[in-house]
Amino acid sequence: MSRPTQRFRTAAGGRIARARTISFQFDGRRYTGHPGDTLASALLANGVHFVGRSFKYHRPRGIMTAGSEEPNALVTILQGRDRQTPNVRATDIELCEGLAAISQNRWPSLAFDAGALSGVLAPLFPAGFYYKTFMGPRFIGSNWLWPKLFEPLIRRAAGLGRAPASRDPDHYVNRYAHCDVLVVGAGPAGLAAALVAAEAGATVIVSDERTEFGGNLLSAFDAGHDGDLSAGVNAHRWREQSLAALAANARVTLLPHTTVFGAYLQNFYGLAERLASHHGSPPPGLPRERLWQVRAQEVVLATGAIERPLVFSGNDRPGVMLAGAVRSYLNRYGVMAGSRAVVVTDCDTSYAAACDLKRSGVDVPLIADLRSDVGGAAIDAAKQAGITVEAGVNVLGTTGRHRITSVLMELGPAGARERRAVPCDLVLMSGGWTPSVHLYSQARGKPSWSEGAQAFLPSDPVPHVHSAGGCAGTTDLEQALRSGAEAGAAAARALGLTVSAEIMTVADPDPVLGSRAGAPVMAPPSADAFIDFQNDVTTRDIQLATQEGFRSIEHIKRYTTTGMATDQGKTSNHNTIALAAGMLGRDVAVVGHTSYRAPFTPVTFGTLATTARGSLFEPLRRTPIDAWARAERATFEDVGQWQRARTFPLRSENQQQSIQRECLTVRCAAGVFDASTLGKIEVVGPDAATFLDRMYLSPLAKLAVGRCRYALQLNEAGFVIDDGIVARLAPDRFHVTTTTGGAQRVLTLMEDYLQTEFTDLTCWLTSITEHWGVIAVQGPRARDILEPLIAGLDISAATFPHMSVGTGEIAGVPMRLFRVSFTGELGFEINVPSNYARDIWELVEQSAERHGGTVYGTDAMHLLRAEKGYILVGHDTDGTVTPEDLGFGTGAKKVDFVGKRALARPDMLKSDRLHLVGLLAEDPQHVLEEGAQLTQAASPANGARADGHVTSAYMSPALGRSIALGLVAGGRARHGERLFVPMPSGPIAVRISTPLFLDAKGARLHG
Amino acid sequence: MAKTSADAHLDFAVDTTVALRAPWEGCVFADVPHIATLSDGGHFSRVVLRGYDLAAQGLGGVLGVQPPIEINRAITAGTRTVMKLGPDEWLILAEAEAEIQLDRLPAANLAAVDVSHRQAALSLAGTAVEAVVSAGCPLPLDIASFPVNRATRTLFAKTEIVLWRTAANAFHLEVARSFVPYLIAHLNRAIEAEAAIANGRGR
Amino acid sequence: MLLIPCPYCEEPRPEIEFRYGGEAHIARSADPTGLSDAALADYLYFRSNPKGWHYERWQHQSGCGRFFNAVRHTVTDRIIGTYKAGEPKPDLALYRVRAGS
Amino acid sequence: MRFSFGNLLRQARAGHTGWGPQWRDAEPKAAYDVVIIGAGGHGLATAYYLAAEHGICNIAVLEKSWLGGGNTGRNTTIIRSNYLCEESEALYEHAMKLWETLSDTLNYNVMYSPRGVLMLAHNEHDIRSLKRHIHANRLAGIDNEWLTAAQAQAFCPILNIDADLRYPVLGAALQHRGGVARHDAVAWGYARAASELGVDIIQNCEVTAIRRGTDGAVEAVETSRGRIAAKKIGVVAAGHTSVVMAMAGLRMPLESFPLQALVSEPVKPVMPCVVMSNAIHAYMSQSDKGELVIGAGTDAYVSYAQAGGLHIATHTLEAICELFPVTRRLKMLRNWGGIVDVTPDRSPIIGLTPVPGLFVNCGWGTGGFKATPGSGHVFAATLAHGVPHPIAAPFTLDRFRTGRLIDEAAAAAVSH
Ligand SMILES: Cc1cc2nc3c(=O)[nH]c(=O)nc-3n(C[C@H](O)[C@H](O)[C@H](O)COP(=O)(O)OP(=O)(O)OC[C@H]3O[C@@H](n4cnc5c(N)ncnc54)[C@H](O)[C@@H]3O)c2cc1C
Ligand SMILES: NC(=O)c1ccc[n+]([C@@H]2O[C@H](COP(=O)([O-])OP(=O)(O)OC[C@H]3O[C@@H](n4cnc5c(N)ncnc54)[C@H](O)[C@@H]3O)[C@@H](O)[C@H]2O)c1
Ligand SMILES: Cc1cc2nc3c(=O)[nH]c(=O)nc-3n(C[C@H](O)[C@H](O)[C@H](O)COP(=O)(O)O)c2cc1C
Ligand SMILES: [Zn+2]
Repeated sequence: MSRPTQRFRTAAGGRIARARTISFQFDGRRYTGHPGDTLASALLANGVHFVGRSFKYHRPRGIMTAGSEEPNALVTILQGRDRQTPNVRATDIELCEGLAAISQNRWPSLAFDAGALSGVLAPLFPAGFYYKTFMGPRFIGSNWLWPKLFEPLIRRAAGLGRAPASRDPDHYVNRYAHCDVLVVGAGPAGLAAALVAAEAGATVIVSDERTEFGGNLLSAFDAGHDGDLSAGVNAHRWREQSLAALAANARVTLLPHTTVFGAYLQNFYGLAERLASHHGSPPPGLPRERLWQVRAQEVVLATGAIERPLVFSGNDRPGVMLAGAVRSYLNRYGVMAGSRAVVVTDCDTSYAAACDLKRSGVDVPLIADLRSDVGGAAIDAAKQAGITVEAGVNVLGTTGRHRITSVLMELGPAGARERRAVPCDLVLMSGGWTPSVHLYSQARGKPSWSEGAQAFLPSDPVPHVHSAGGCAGTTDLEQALRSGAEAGAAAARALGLTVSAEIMTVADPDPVLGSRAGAPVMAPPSADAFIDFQNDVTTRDIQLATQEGFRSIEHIKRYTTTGMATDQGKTSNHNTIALAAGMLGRDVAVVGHTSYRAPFTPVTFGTLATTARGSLFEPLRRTPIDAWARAERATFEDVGQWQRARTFPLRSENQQQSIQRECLTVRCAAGVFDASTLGKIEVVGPDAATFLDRMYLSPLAKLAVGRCRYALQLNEAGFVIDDGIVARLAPDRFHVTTTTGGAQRVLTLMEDYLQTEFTDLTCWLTSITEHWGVIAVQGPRARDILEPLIAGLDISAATFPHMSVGTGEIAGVPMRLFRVSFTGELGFEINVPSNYARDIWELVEQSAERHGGTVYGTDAMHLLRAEKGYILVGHDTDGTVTPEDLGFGTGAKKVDFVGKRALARPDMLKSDRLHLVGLLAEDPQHVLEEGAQLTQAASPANGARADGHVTSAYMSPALGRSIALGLVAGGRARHGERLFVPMPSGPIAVRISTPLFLDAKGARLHG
Repeated sequence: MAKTSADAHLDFAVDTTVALRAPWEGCVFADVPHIATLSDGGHFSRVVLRGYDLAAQGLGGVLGVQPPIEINRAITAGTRTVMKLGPDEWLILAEAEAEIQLDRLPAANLAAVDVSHRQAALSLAGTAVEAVVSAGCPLPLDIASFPVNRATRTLFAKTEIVLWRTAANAFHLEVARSFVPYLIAHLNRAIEAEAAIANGRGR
Repeated sequence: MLLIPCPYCEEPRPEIEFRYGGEAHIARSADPTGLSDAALADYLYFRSNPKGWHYERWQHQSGCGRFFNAVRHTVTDRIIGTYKAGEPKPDLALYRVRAGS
Repeated sequence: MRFSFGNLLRQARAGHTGWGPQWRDAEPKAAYDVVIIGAGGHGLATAYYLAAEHGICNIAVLEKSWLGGGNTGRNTTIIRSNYLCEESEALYEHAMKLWETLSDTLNYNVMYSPRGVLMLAHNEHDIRSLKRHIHANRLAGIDNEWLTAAQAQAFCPILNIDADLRYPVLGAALQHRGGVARHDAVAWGYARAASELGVDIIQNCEVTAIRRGTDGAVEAVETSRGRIAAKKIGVVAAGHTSVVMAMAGLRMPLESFPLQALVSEPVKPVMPCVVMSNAIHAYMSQSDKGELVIGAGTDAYVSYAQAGGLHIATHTLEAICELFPVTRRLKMLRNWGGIVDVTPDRSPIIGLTPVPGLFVNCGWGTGGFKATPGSGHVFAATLAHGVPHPIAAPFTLDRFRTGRLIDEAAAAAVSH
């Protein structure tokens, strides 16, 4: 295939580096461009306009703009196999070596697209057509054909690009930043603001979404040093000087390639910085994008204005472009977007573009101004350049298949109107400018309609936010600079700084801008006069919406989908509002605008997710003993952020066998268990006992030093939320444990009561969860295992009975020892400082092995405690369970405690509440399923009420049969009763029993 | 004098078979010239002191360093540092597991809890430390807002940390034991990214 | 993300360091057993949930750890003041004068 | 004119000039039998069923802004009925049955699409909790089944089931009949059908006061468009319920929080169903237009700002990117918020109030879109007869006094 040359590149000028040539691909064809090009400018340089298909009708579309407002030129970028990015604006992407892009939303190819059929059927598909059909036929039922037939068809036709098939190999990073002044947009207004604020001593961040700073100045004709300097410094030189001054200031951070995408509360802004997309082959390790989260004292919004398209029949053909964009391609990129250009306009700014084109040798046969009354400097300049200007023109349509070939218009004086088709390959259109008030509005400002500016402008002040330049409604360079400087000064003054800098006078390279557009001239409703280009919303759609009673602008938006495409209506919203106002016979001010929302332009998910990926997604907490368990090939389970050893299978064992062996060994000899994840709080102070007594159901005020007590914690509504052991180490010092998942919650709750309710009490809470590694030793041999290792504490049955606590040393390490049991066996929990826990564990484990013991994991722990009917909060309870439901008497404690009063509510006293019971399947080999329902009937009717459900179920090795715990309505009074677990495979009969399956007298416990 | 209930002293005369295992065991630390170096901060004895007007209670003598009056401040004397992290909360760090004689503290209206092993120290130094910490910490870290010897509890990504600026280009971070690998991985990533961006810019 | 002035740290800190604690000044009864069921329900569940100035509790959880109260407008989300737990509900008028609005 | 393919074809030829307004833009009358406050899906459905099933047509639906612009117009449209508590099961299943024929009932394509809703389990606790739901649902005759991780991935191929994920997918509960519907169409469809039956829908009409007679019963409302007398008033104001009820002197067990959602740029179909992960907080489906519709979390504090913090959205996208790694290079297109009214037990309040003639339907929190037809249906019956519809009966305001909470949230609570 021959390689097309850059036929439309100007001979000289522009900000591209002509010395280097870059090769790239579009839809498989090779082209060339230069550094400094965007994909769009390079395509245009090669004469390629037709780059995409529209969303709904699959109409051929070209490049319309030169910036982030582009609605049409969306492509998919491919960088190798793994880096595929859909829906990228060709106007935004910087050309780099090896760039490959493909067009979207077409099949089989861009030129021959089967989807274009929908364009032929367009009369059938006006706005909201899908609400009116695809429901029947009635006899099949309305819910059959839609999901099965029509919806899949519509889905296939919709969508734009394709999501990548593989995982993103790139990474993303985050950065919090703080500054005195954040300047958004580095056009003349933003640069002026930054200069003044920085000069005054503020720390400044300047961000612009484009590669180069300068905004509109970059698109202006550079007359060079020989331009007219009488009015001041050449604007391009001013830009360079200003940038140099900012770059040299250490207080200033310049962020090009960085879009400020969102304004949040109290001057908090979200910025997306593209770090790698402009590198052909990014340096290894370079993050693709970086999220900046900036908190600024003051903000200057200098985001400029966006040019409006005109609304006429056929305004969407490739080759119809915004006038300012054509000018930008010419002056900034050295590209003539066509060879014969017609200008269609209703404002003055497009005249400058016409003059620039003419000067570069492009044929400009006509400026067709829709206004009947034109005149002034801009017009004179064009005429002087030899361009024909016609006023009062009415554009009737355009021709051309994949590129515009002519504009049809009606022109001439009243009475002598003539129709003319003007051949061309480029149309410059301009309907005026819409100030970019997006961020101002996101910052909760309310833009209001200005009749003079014919635009919504920032009006009511937002604290610490200053709008300047085009986004505040200025129209020429002088105003932009002045308002920028003023905004910078205001920001500096608000910071208490003294402002000295003065902005020099700069010659406006666009002396012709000046006057603004009038009220937009709107074409009559037509099926191919496009308002929203990407979503194919036409004037007829807006008309249909108003005809159907959608009068609110928000309804019109949602019914027609105007403004809902990837460009969020940057080029269409104004025209929608103006058109709707006309149709509804209301003022634009009354119609209002739809709400502006973040992001300003779409932001990559990865950028927002930043580093939270894989191991950095969320902390994974491991105990001090974890490495040992991993080396032993334990299996693990997640509990909150923790990972806990679940089983320790021997080589030949499966999970189940491992659990059974671990349990039996504990009951016959002993087991060693890592309980380090248990939450622990040290409560210290003269009122510690009183405080704990108020926080727990169990009476704790009189707990003796050296003793522990099991304690249930309730919320104020009376439901069980946590449990643990409260141990008294000294009159004023307690060691309290919580569940693993509840550690933070319990501490917060206790702090809350201590700081805000029980302010009469003096004590303090300190989290000691991670200070202590906890090794539980449980089983008849537990004492034998520990005794040889321990010093300074007598743990004999007589001196250290069940529920004792004491301190001493283990292998020379200070320890807190608890005699507690969660298995029903003689048990101890050794607490040692965490950094010693691993080695102590090994000593204990070795000692246990000598006594026939084993290590065990959480699965065995769950089973062992169930044999004793001990509850697991969160497993057997779910936040709706009271202590009474669990069989804990609550009447004994007379003094108030958290949750006490709520237990006396009528519903808490009902006898049919769900009670904790034991459940024994009649088939002792059958293990019930946790969560299974319990019913009275073996085969309950659909919709039957359950009598309760199974909360825990195991095969008990000690009992040689299955056991279960459950919550059953009125269950405590129903021991012995038969219930059924209705399973898909058939009902399972069970008997209600006491939840205490083993050693009812507690002989083992007290051994 | 009423004797406090606190463990008489933190005494580390332990059996030689029992080794002290740091939570950063097995972790790799990033070290990038001209950006930052991450390393473990060494072992400390740590005590949380709770109570009101501690400074006024004349604890300086017992602790070997006068507790700061101003919140979110650290004061160092010799091998000891005291940070005031809350209106009634001080964290004492004593280098290399030196003994802190808790039993010499007055017991009334004061609570002392040993948390030596609850958390670990990391240290971060280099010219780009502010940028590196800003990858995860939402506080302003420029030297004016966060001067040397400012110390405060805050966040780094999804972990709570105590951040203490020890020099213009150095931070000491305290983090709960089980969060150590996560924090190290995160800081490593931030250092490497900062380096890659600096290189990318240079091009 | 809100910027919340902590009355203990005496400086504004980012919202993510804090934990929200619901409406302020809903005091627990000194003798809850004396409450009627309706009064208990009021204490437990019923909230003013106003569209306007809201007195609310926050804890500087990943900071100084203290609970305190804030006065925030639930439409603008502006915080005009914070004060320590236990201090009386401040007069809104005072704040407006101080805030100059 | 009826909506049908035939009429669409005929109108295509006539340039679509024949379609009339979908609802009358009514002027308020002096008095109505029933005034509904709030023209969201629930309020409009209530009006429709009052007119269609109870013959009460002298109704006004008052809307402070534009109809359907509240949470109805800003939700992620997930529909399912696999709730845990028997009371909730009955309510949401009632709604589900109505969804299945709703397009036909309203003659408006609401695009109810039973694409299947997957709820992921990431740990043992999730598994237990989802299985408990499945067993309870089966007993109630509601479809809900357990899938292994591999089966879940077969159902949703872009789901990441790698074992080394920080929160691995250990399985999922699937409700086949669950899915999504077009939110706007629901509001507009009910509005059109109600308007046709004579209901006055009055937009830009904010209720500012509720007037009560000497007997304490409601008499009228004051609005931004004048006084409107009413024999009965139904408050269906979602996030603003506390504000409206305060006009009648009532405090509510409600807090209003900003809940966020976001959409990606549209892409060709990649997401065949709805996936929800409660544990790491992410919800995703794909709309007919191609955007990925993603539910984010609530901000921590009470607010009426219909906007929320950036950290909430980023937190959600972290989870989305981990669960669906192919989305990492896609882009967020728009992010918005709604105001949800949340009750202490996360179940709605439907029924009578201590004020005679004043009825309330609120507290749907983050999940009431799915209930829209059912909620309107039972609330209409409650309003018409002055006694709660049997399905609505457990959802009283009084349950907060007696302690008979219907705690859907607690049942999913994580502890231990
Ligand atoms: C981001 C988000 C995602 C959600 N996702 C889901 C989901 O996936 N599935 C699901 O089932 N649910 C979801 N929900 C919840 C669901 O949207 C709501 O529960 C449901 O739409 C509520 O409907 P409604 O008609 O009661 O309220 P709304 O649609 O909010 O209607 C209430 C109306 O009352 C009006 N009003 C208020 N005050 C006054 C007054 N004084 N005078 C007149 N009018 C007044 C309001 O303007 C509003 O239009 C989500 C909500 C949000 C915000
Ligand atoms: N308003 C008009 O009628 C009009 C028309 C044509 C040209 N101009 C000229 O335009 C200039 C106006 O100066 P100005 O500084 O106000 O605007 P500008 O358009 O020159 O600069 C705005 C800059 O902000 C950037 N930007 C916008 N939104 C952003 C975001 N969210 N994040 C990051 N960057 C963002 C843009 O990329 C651009 O570089 C003057 O020279 C004027 O003569 C004005
Ligand atoms: C299911 C669903 C899909 C949406 N899809 C789009 C979309 O494709 N493009 C768009 O701009 N907005 C989309 N929106 C968001 C709306 O534009 C709008 O943000 C939302 O209704 C809230 O209204 P507000 O932003 O005007 O306050 C969607 C909203 C919902 C609920
Ligand atoms: Zn604080």
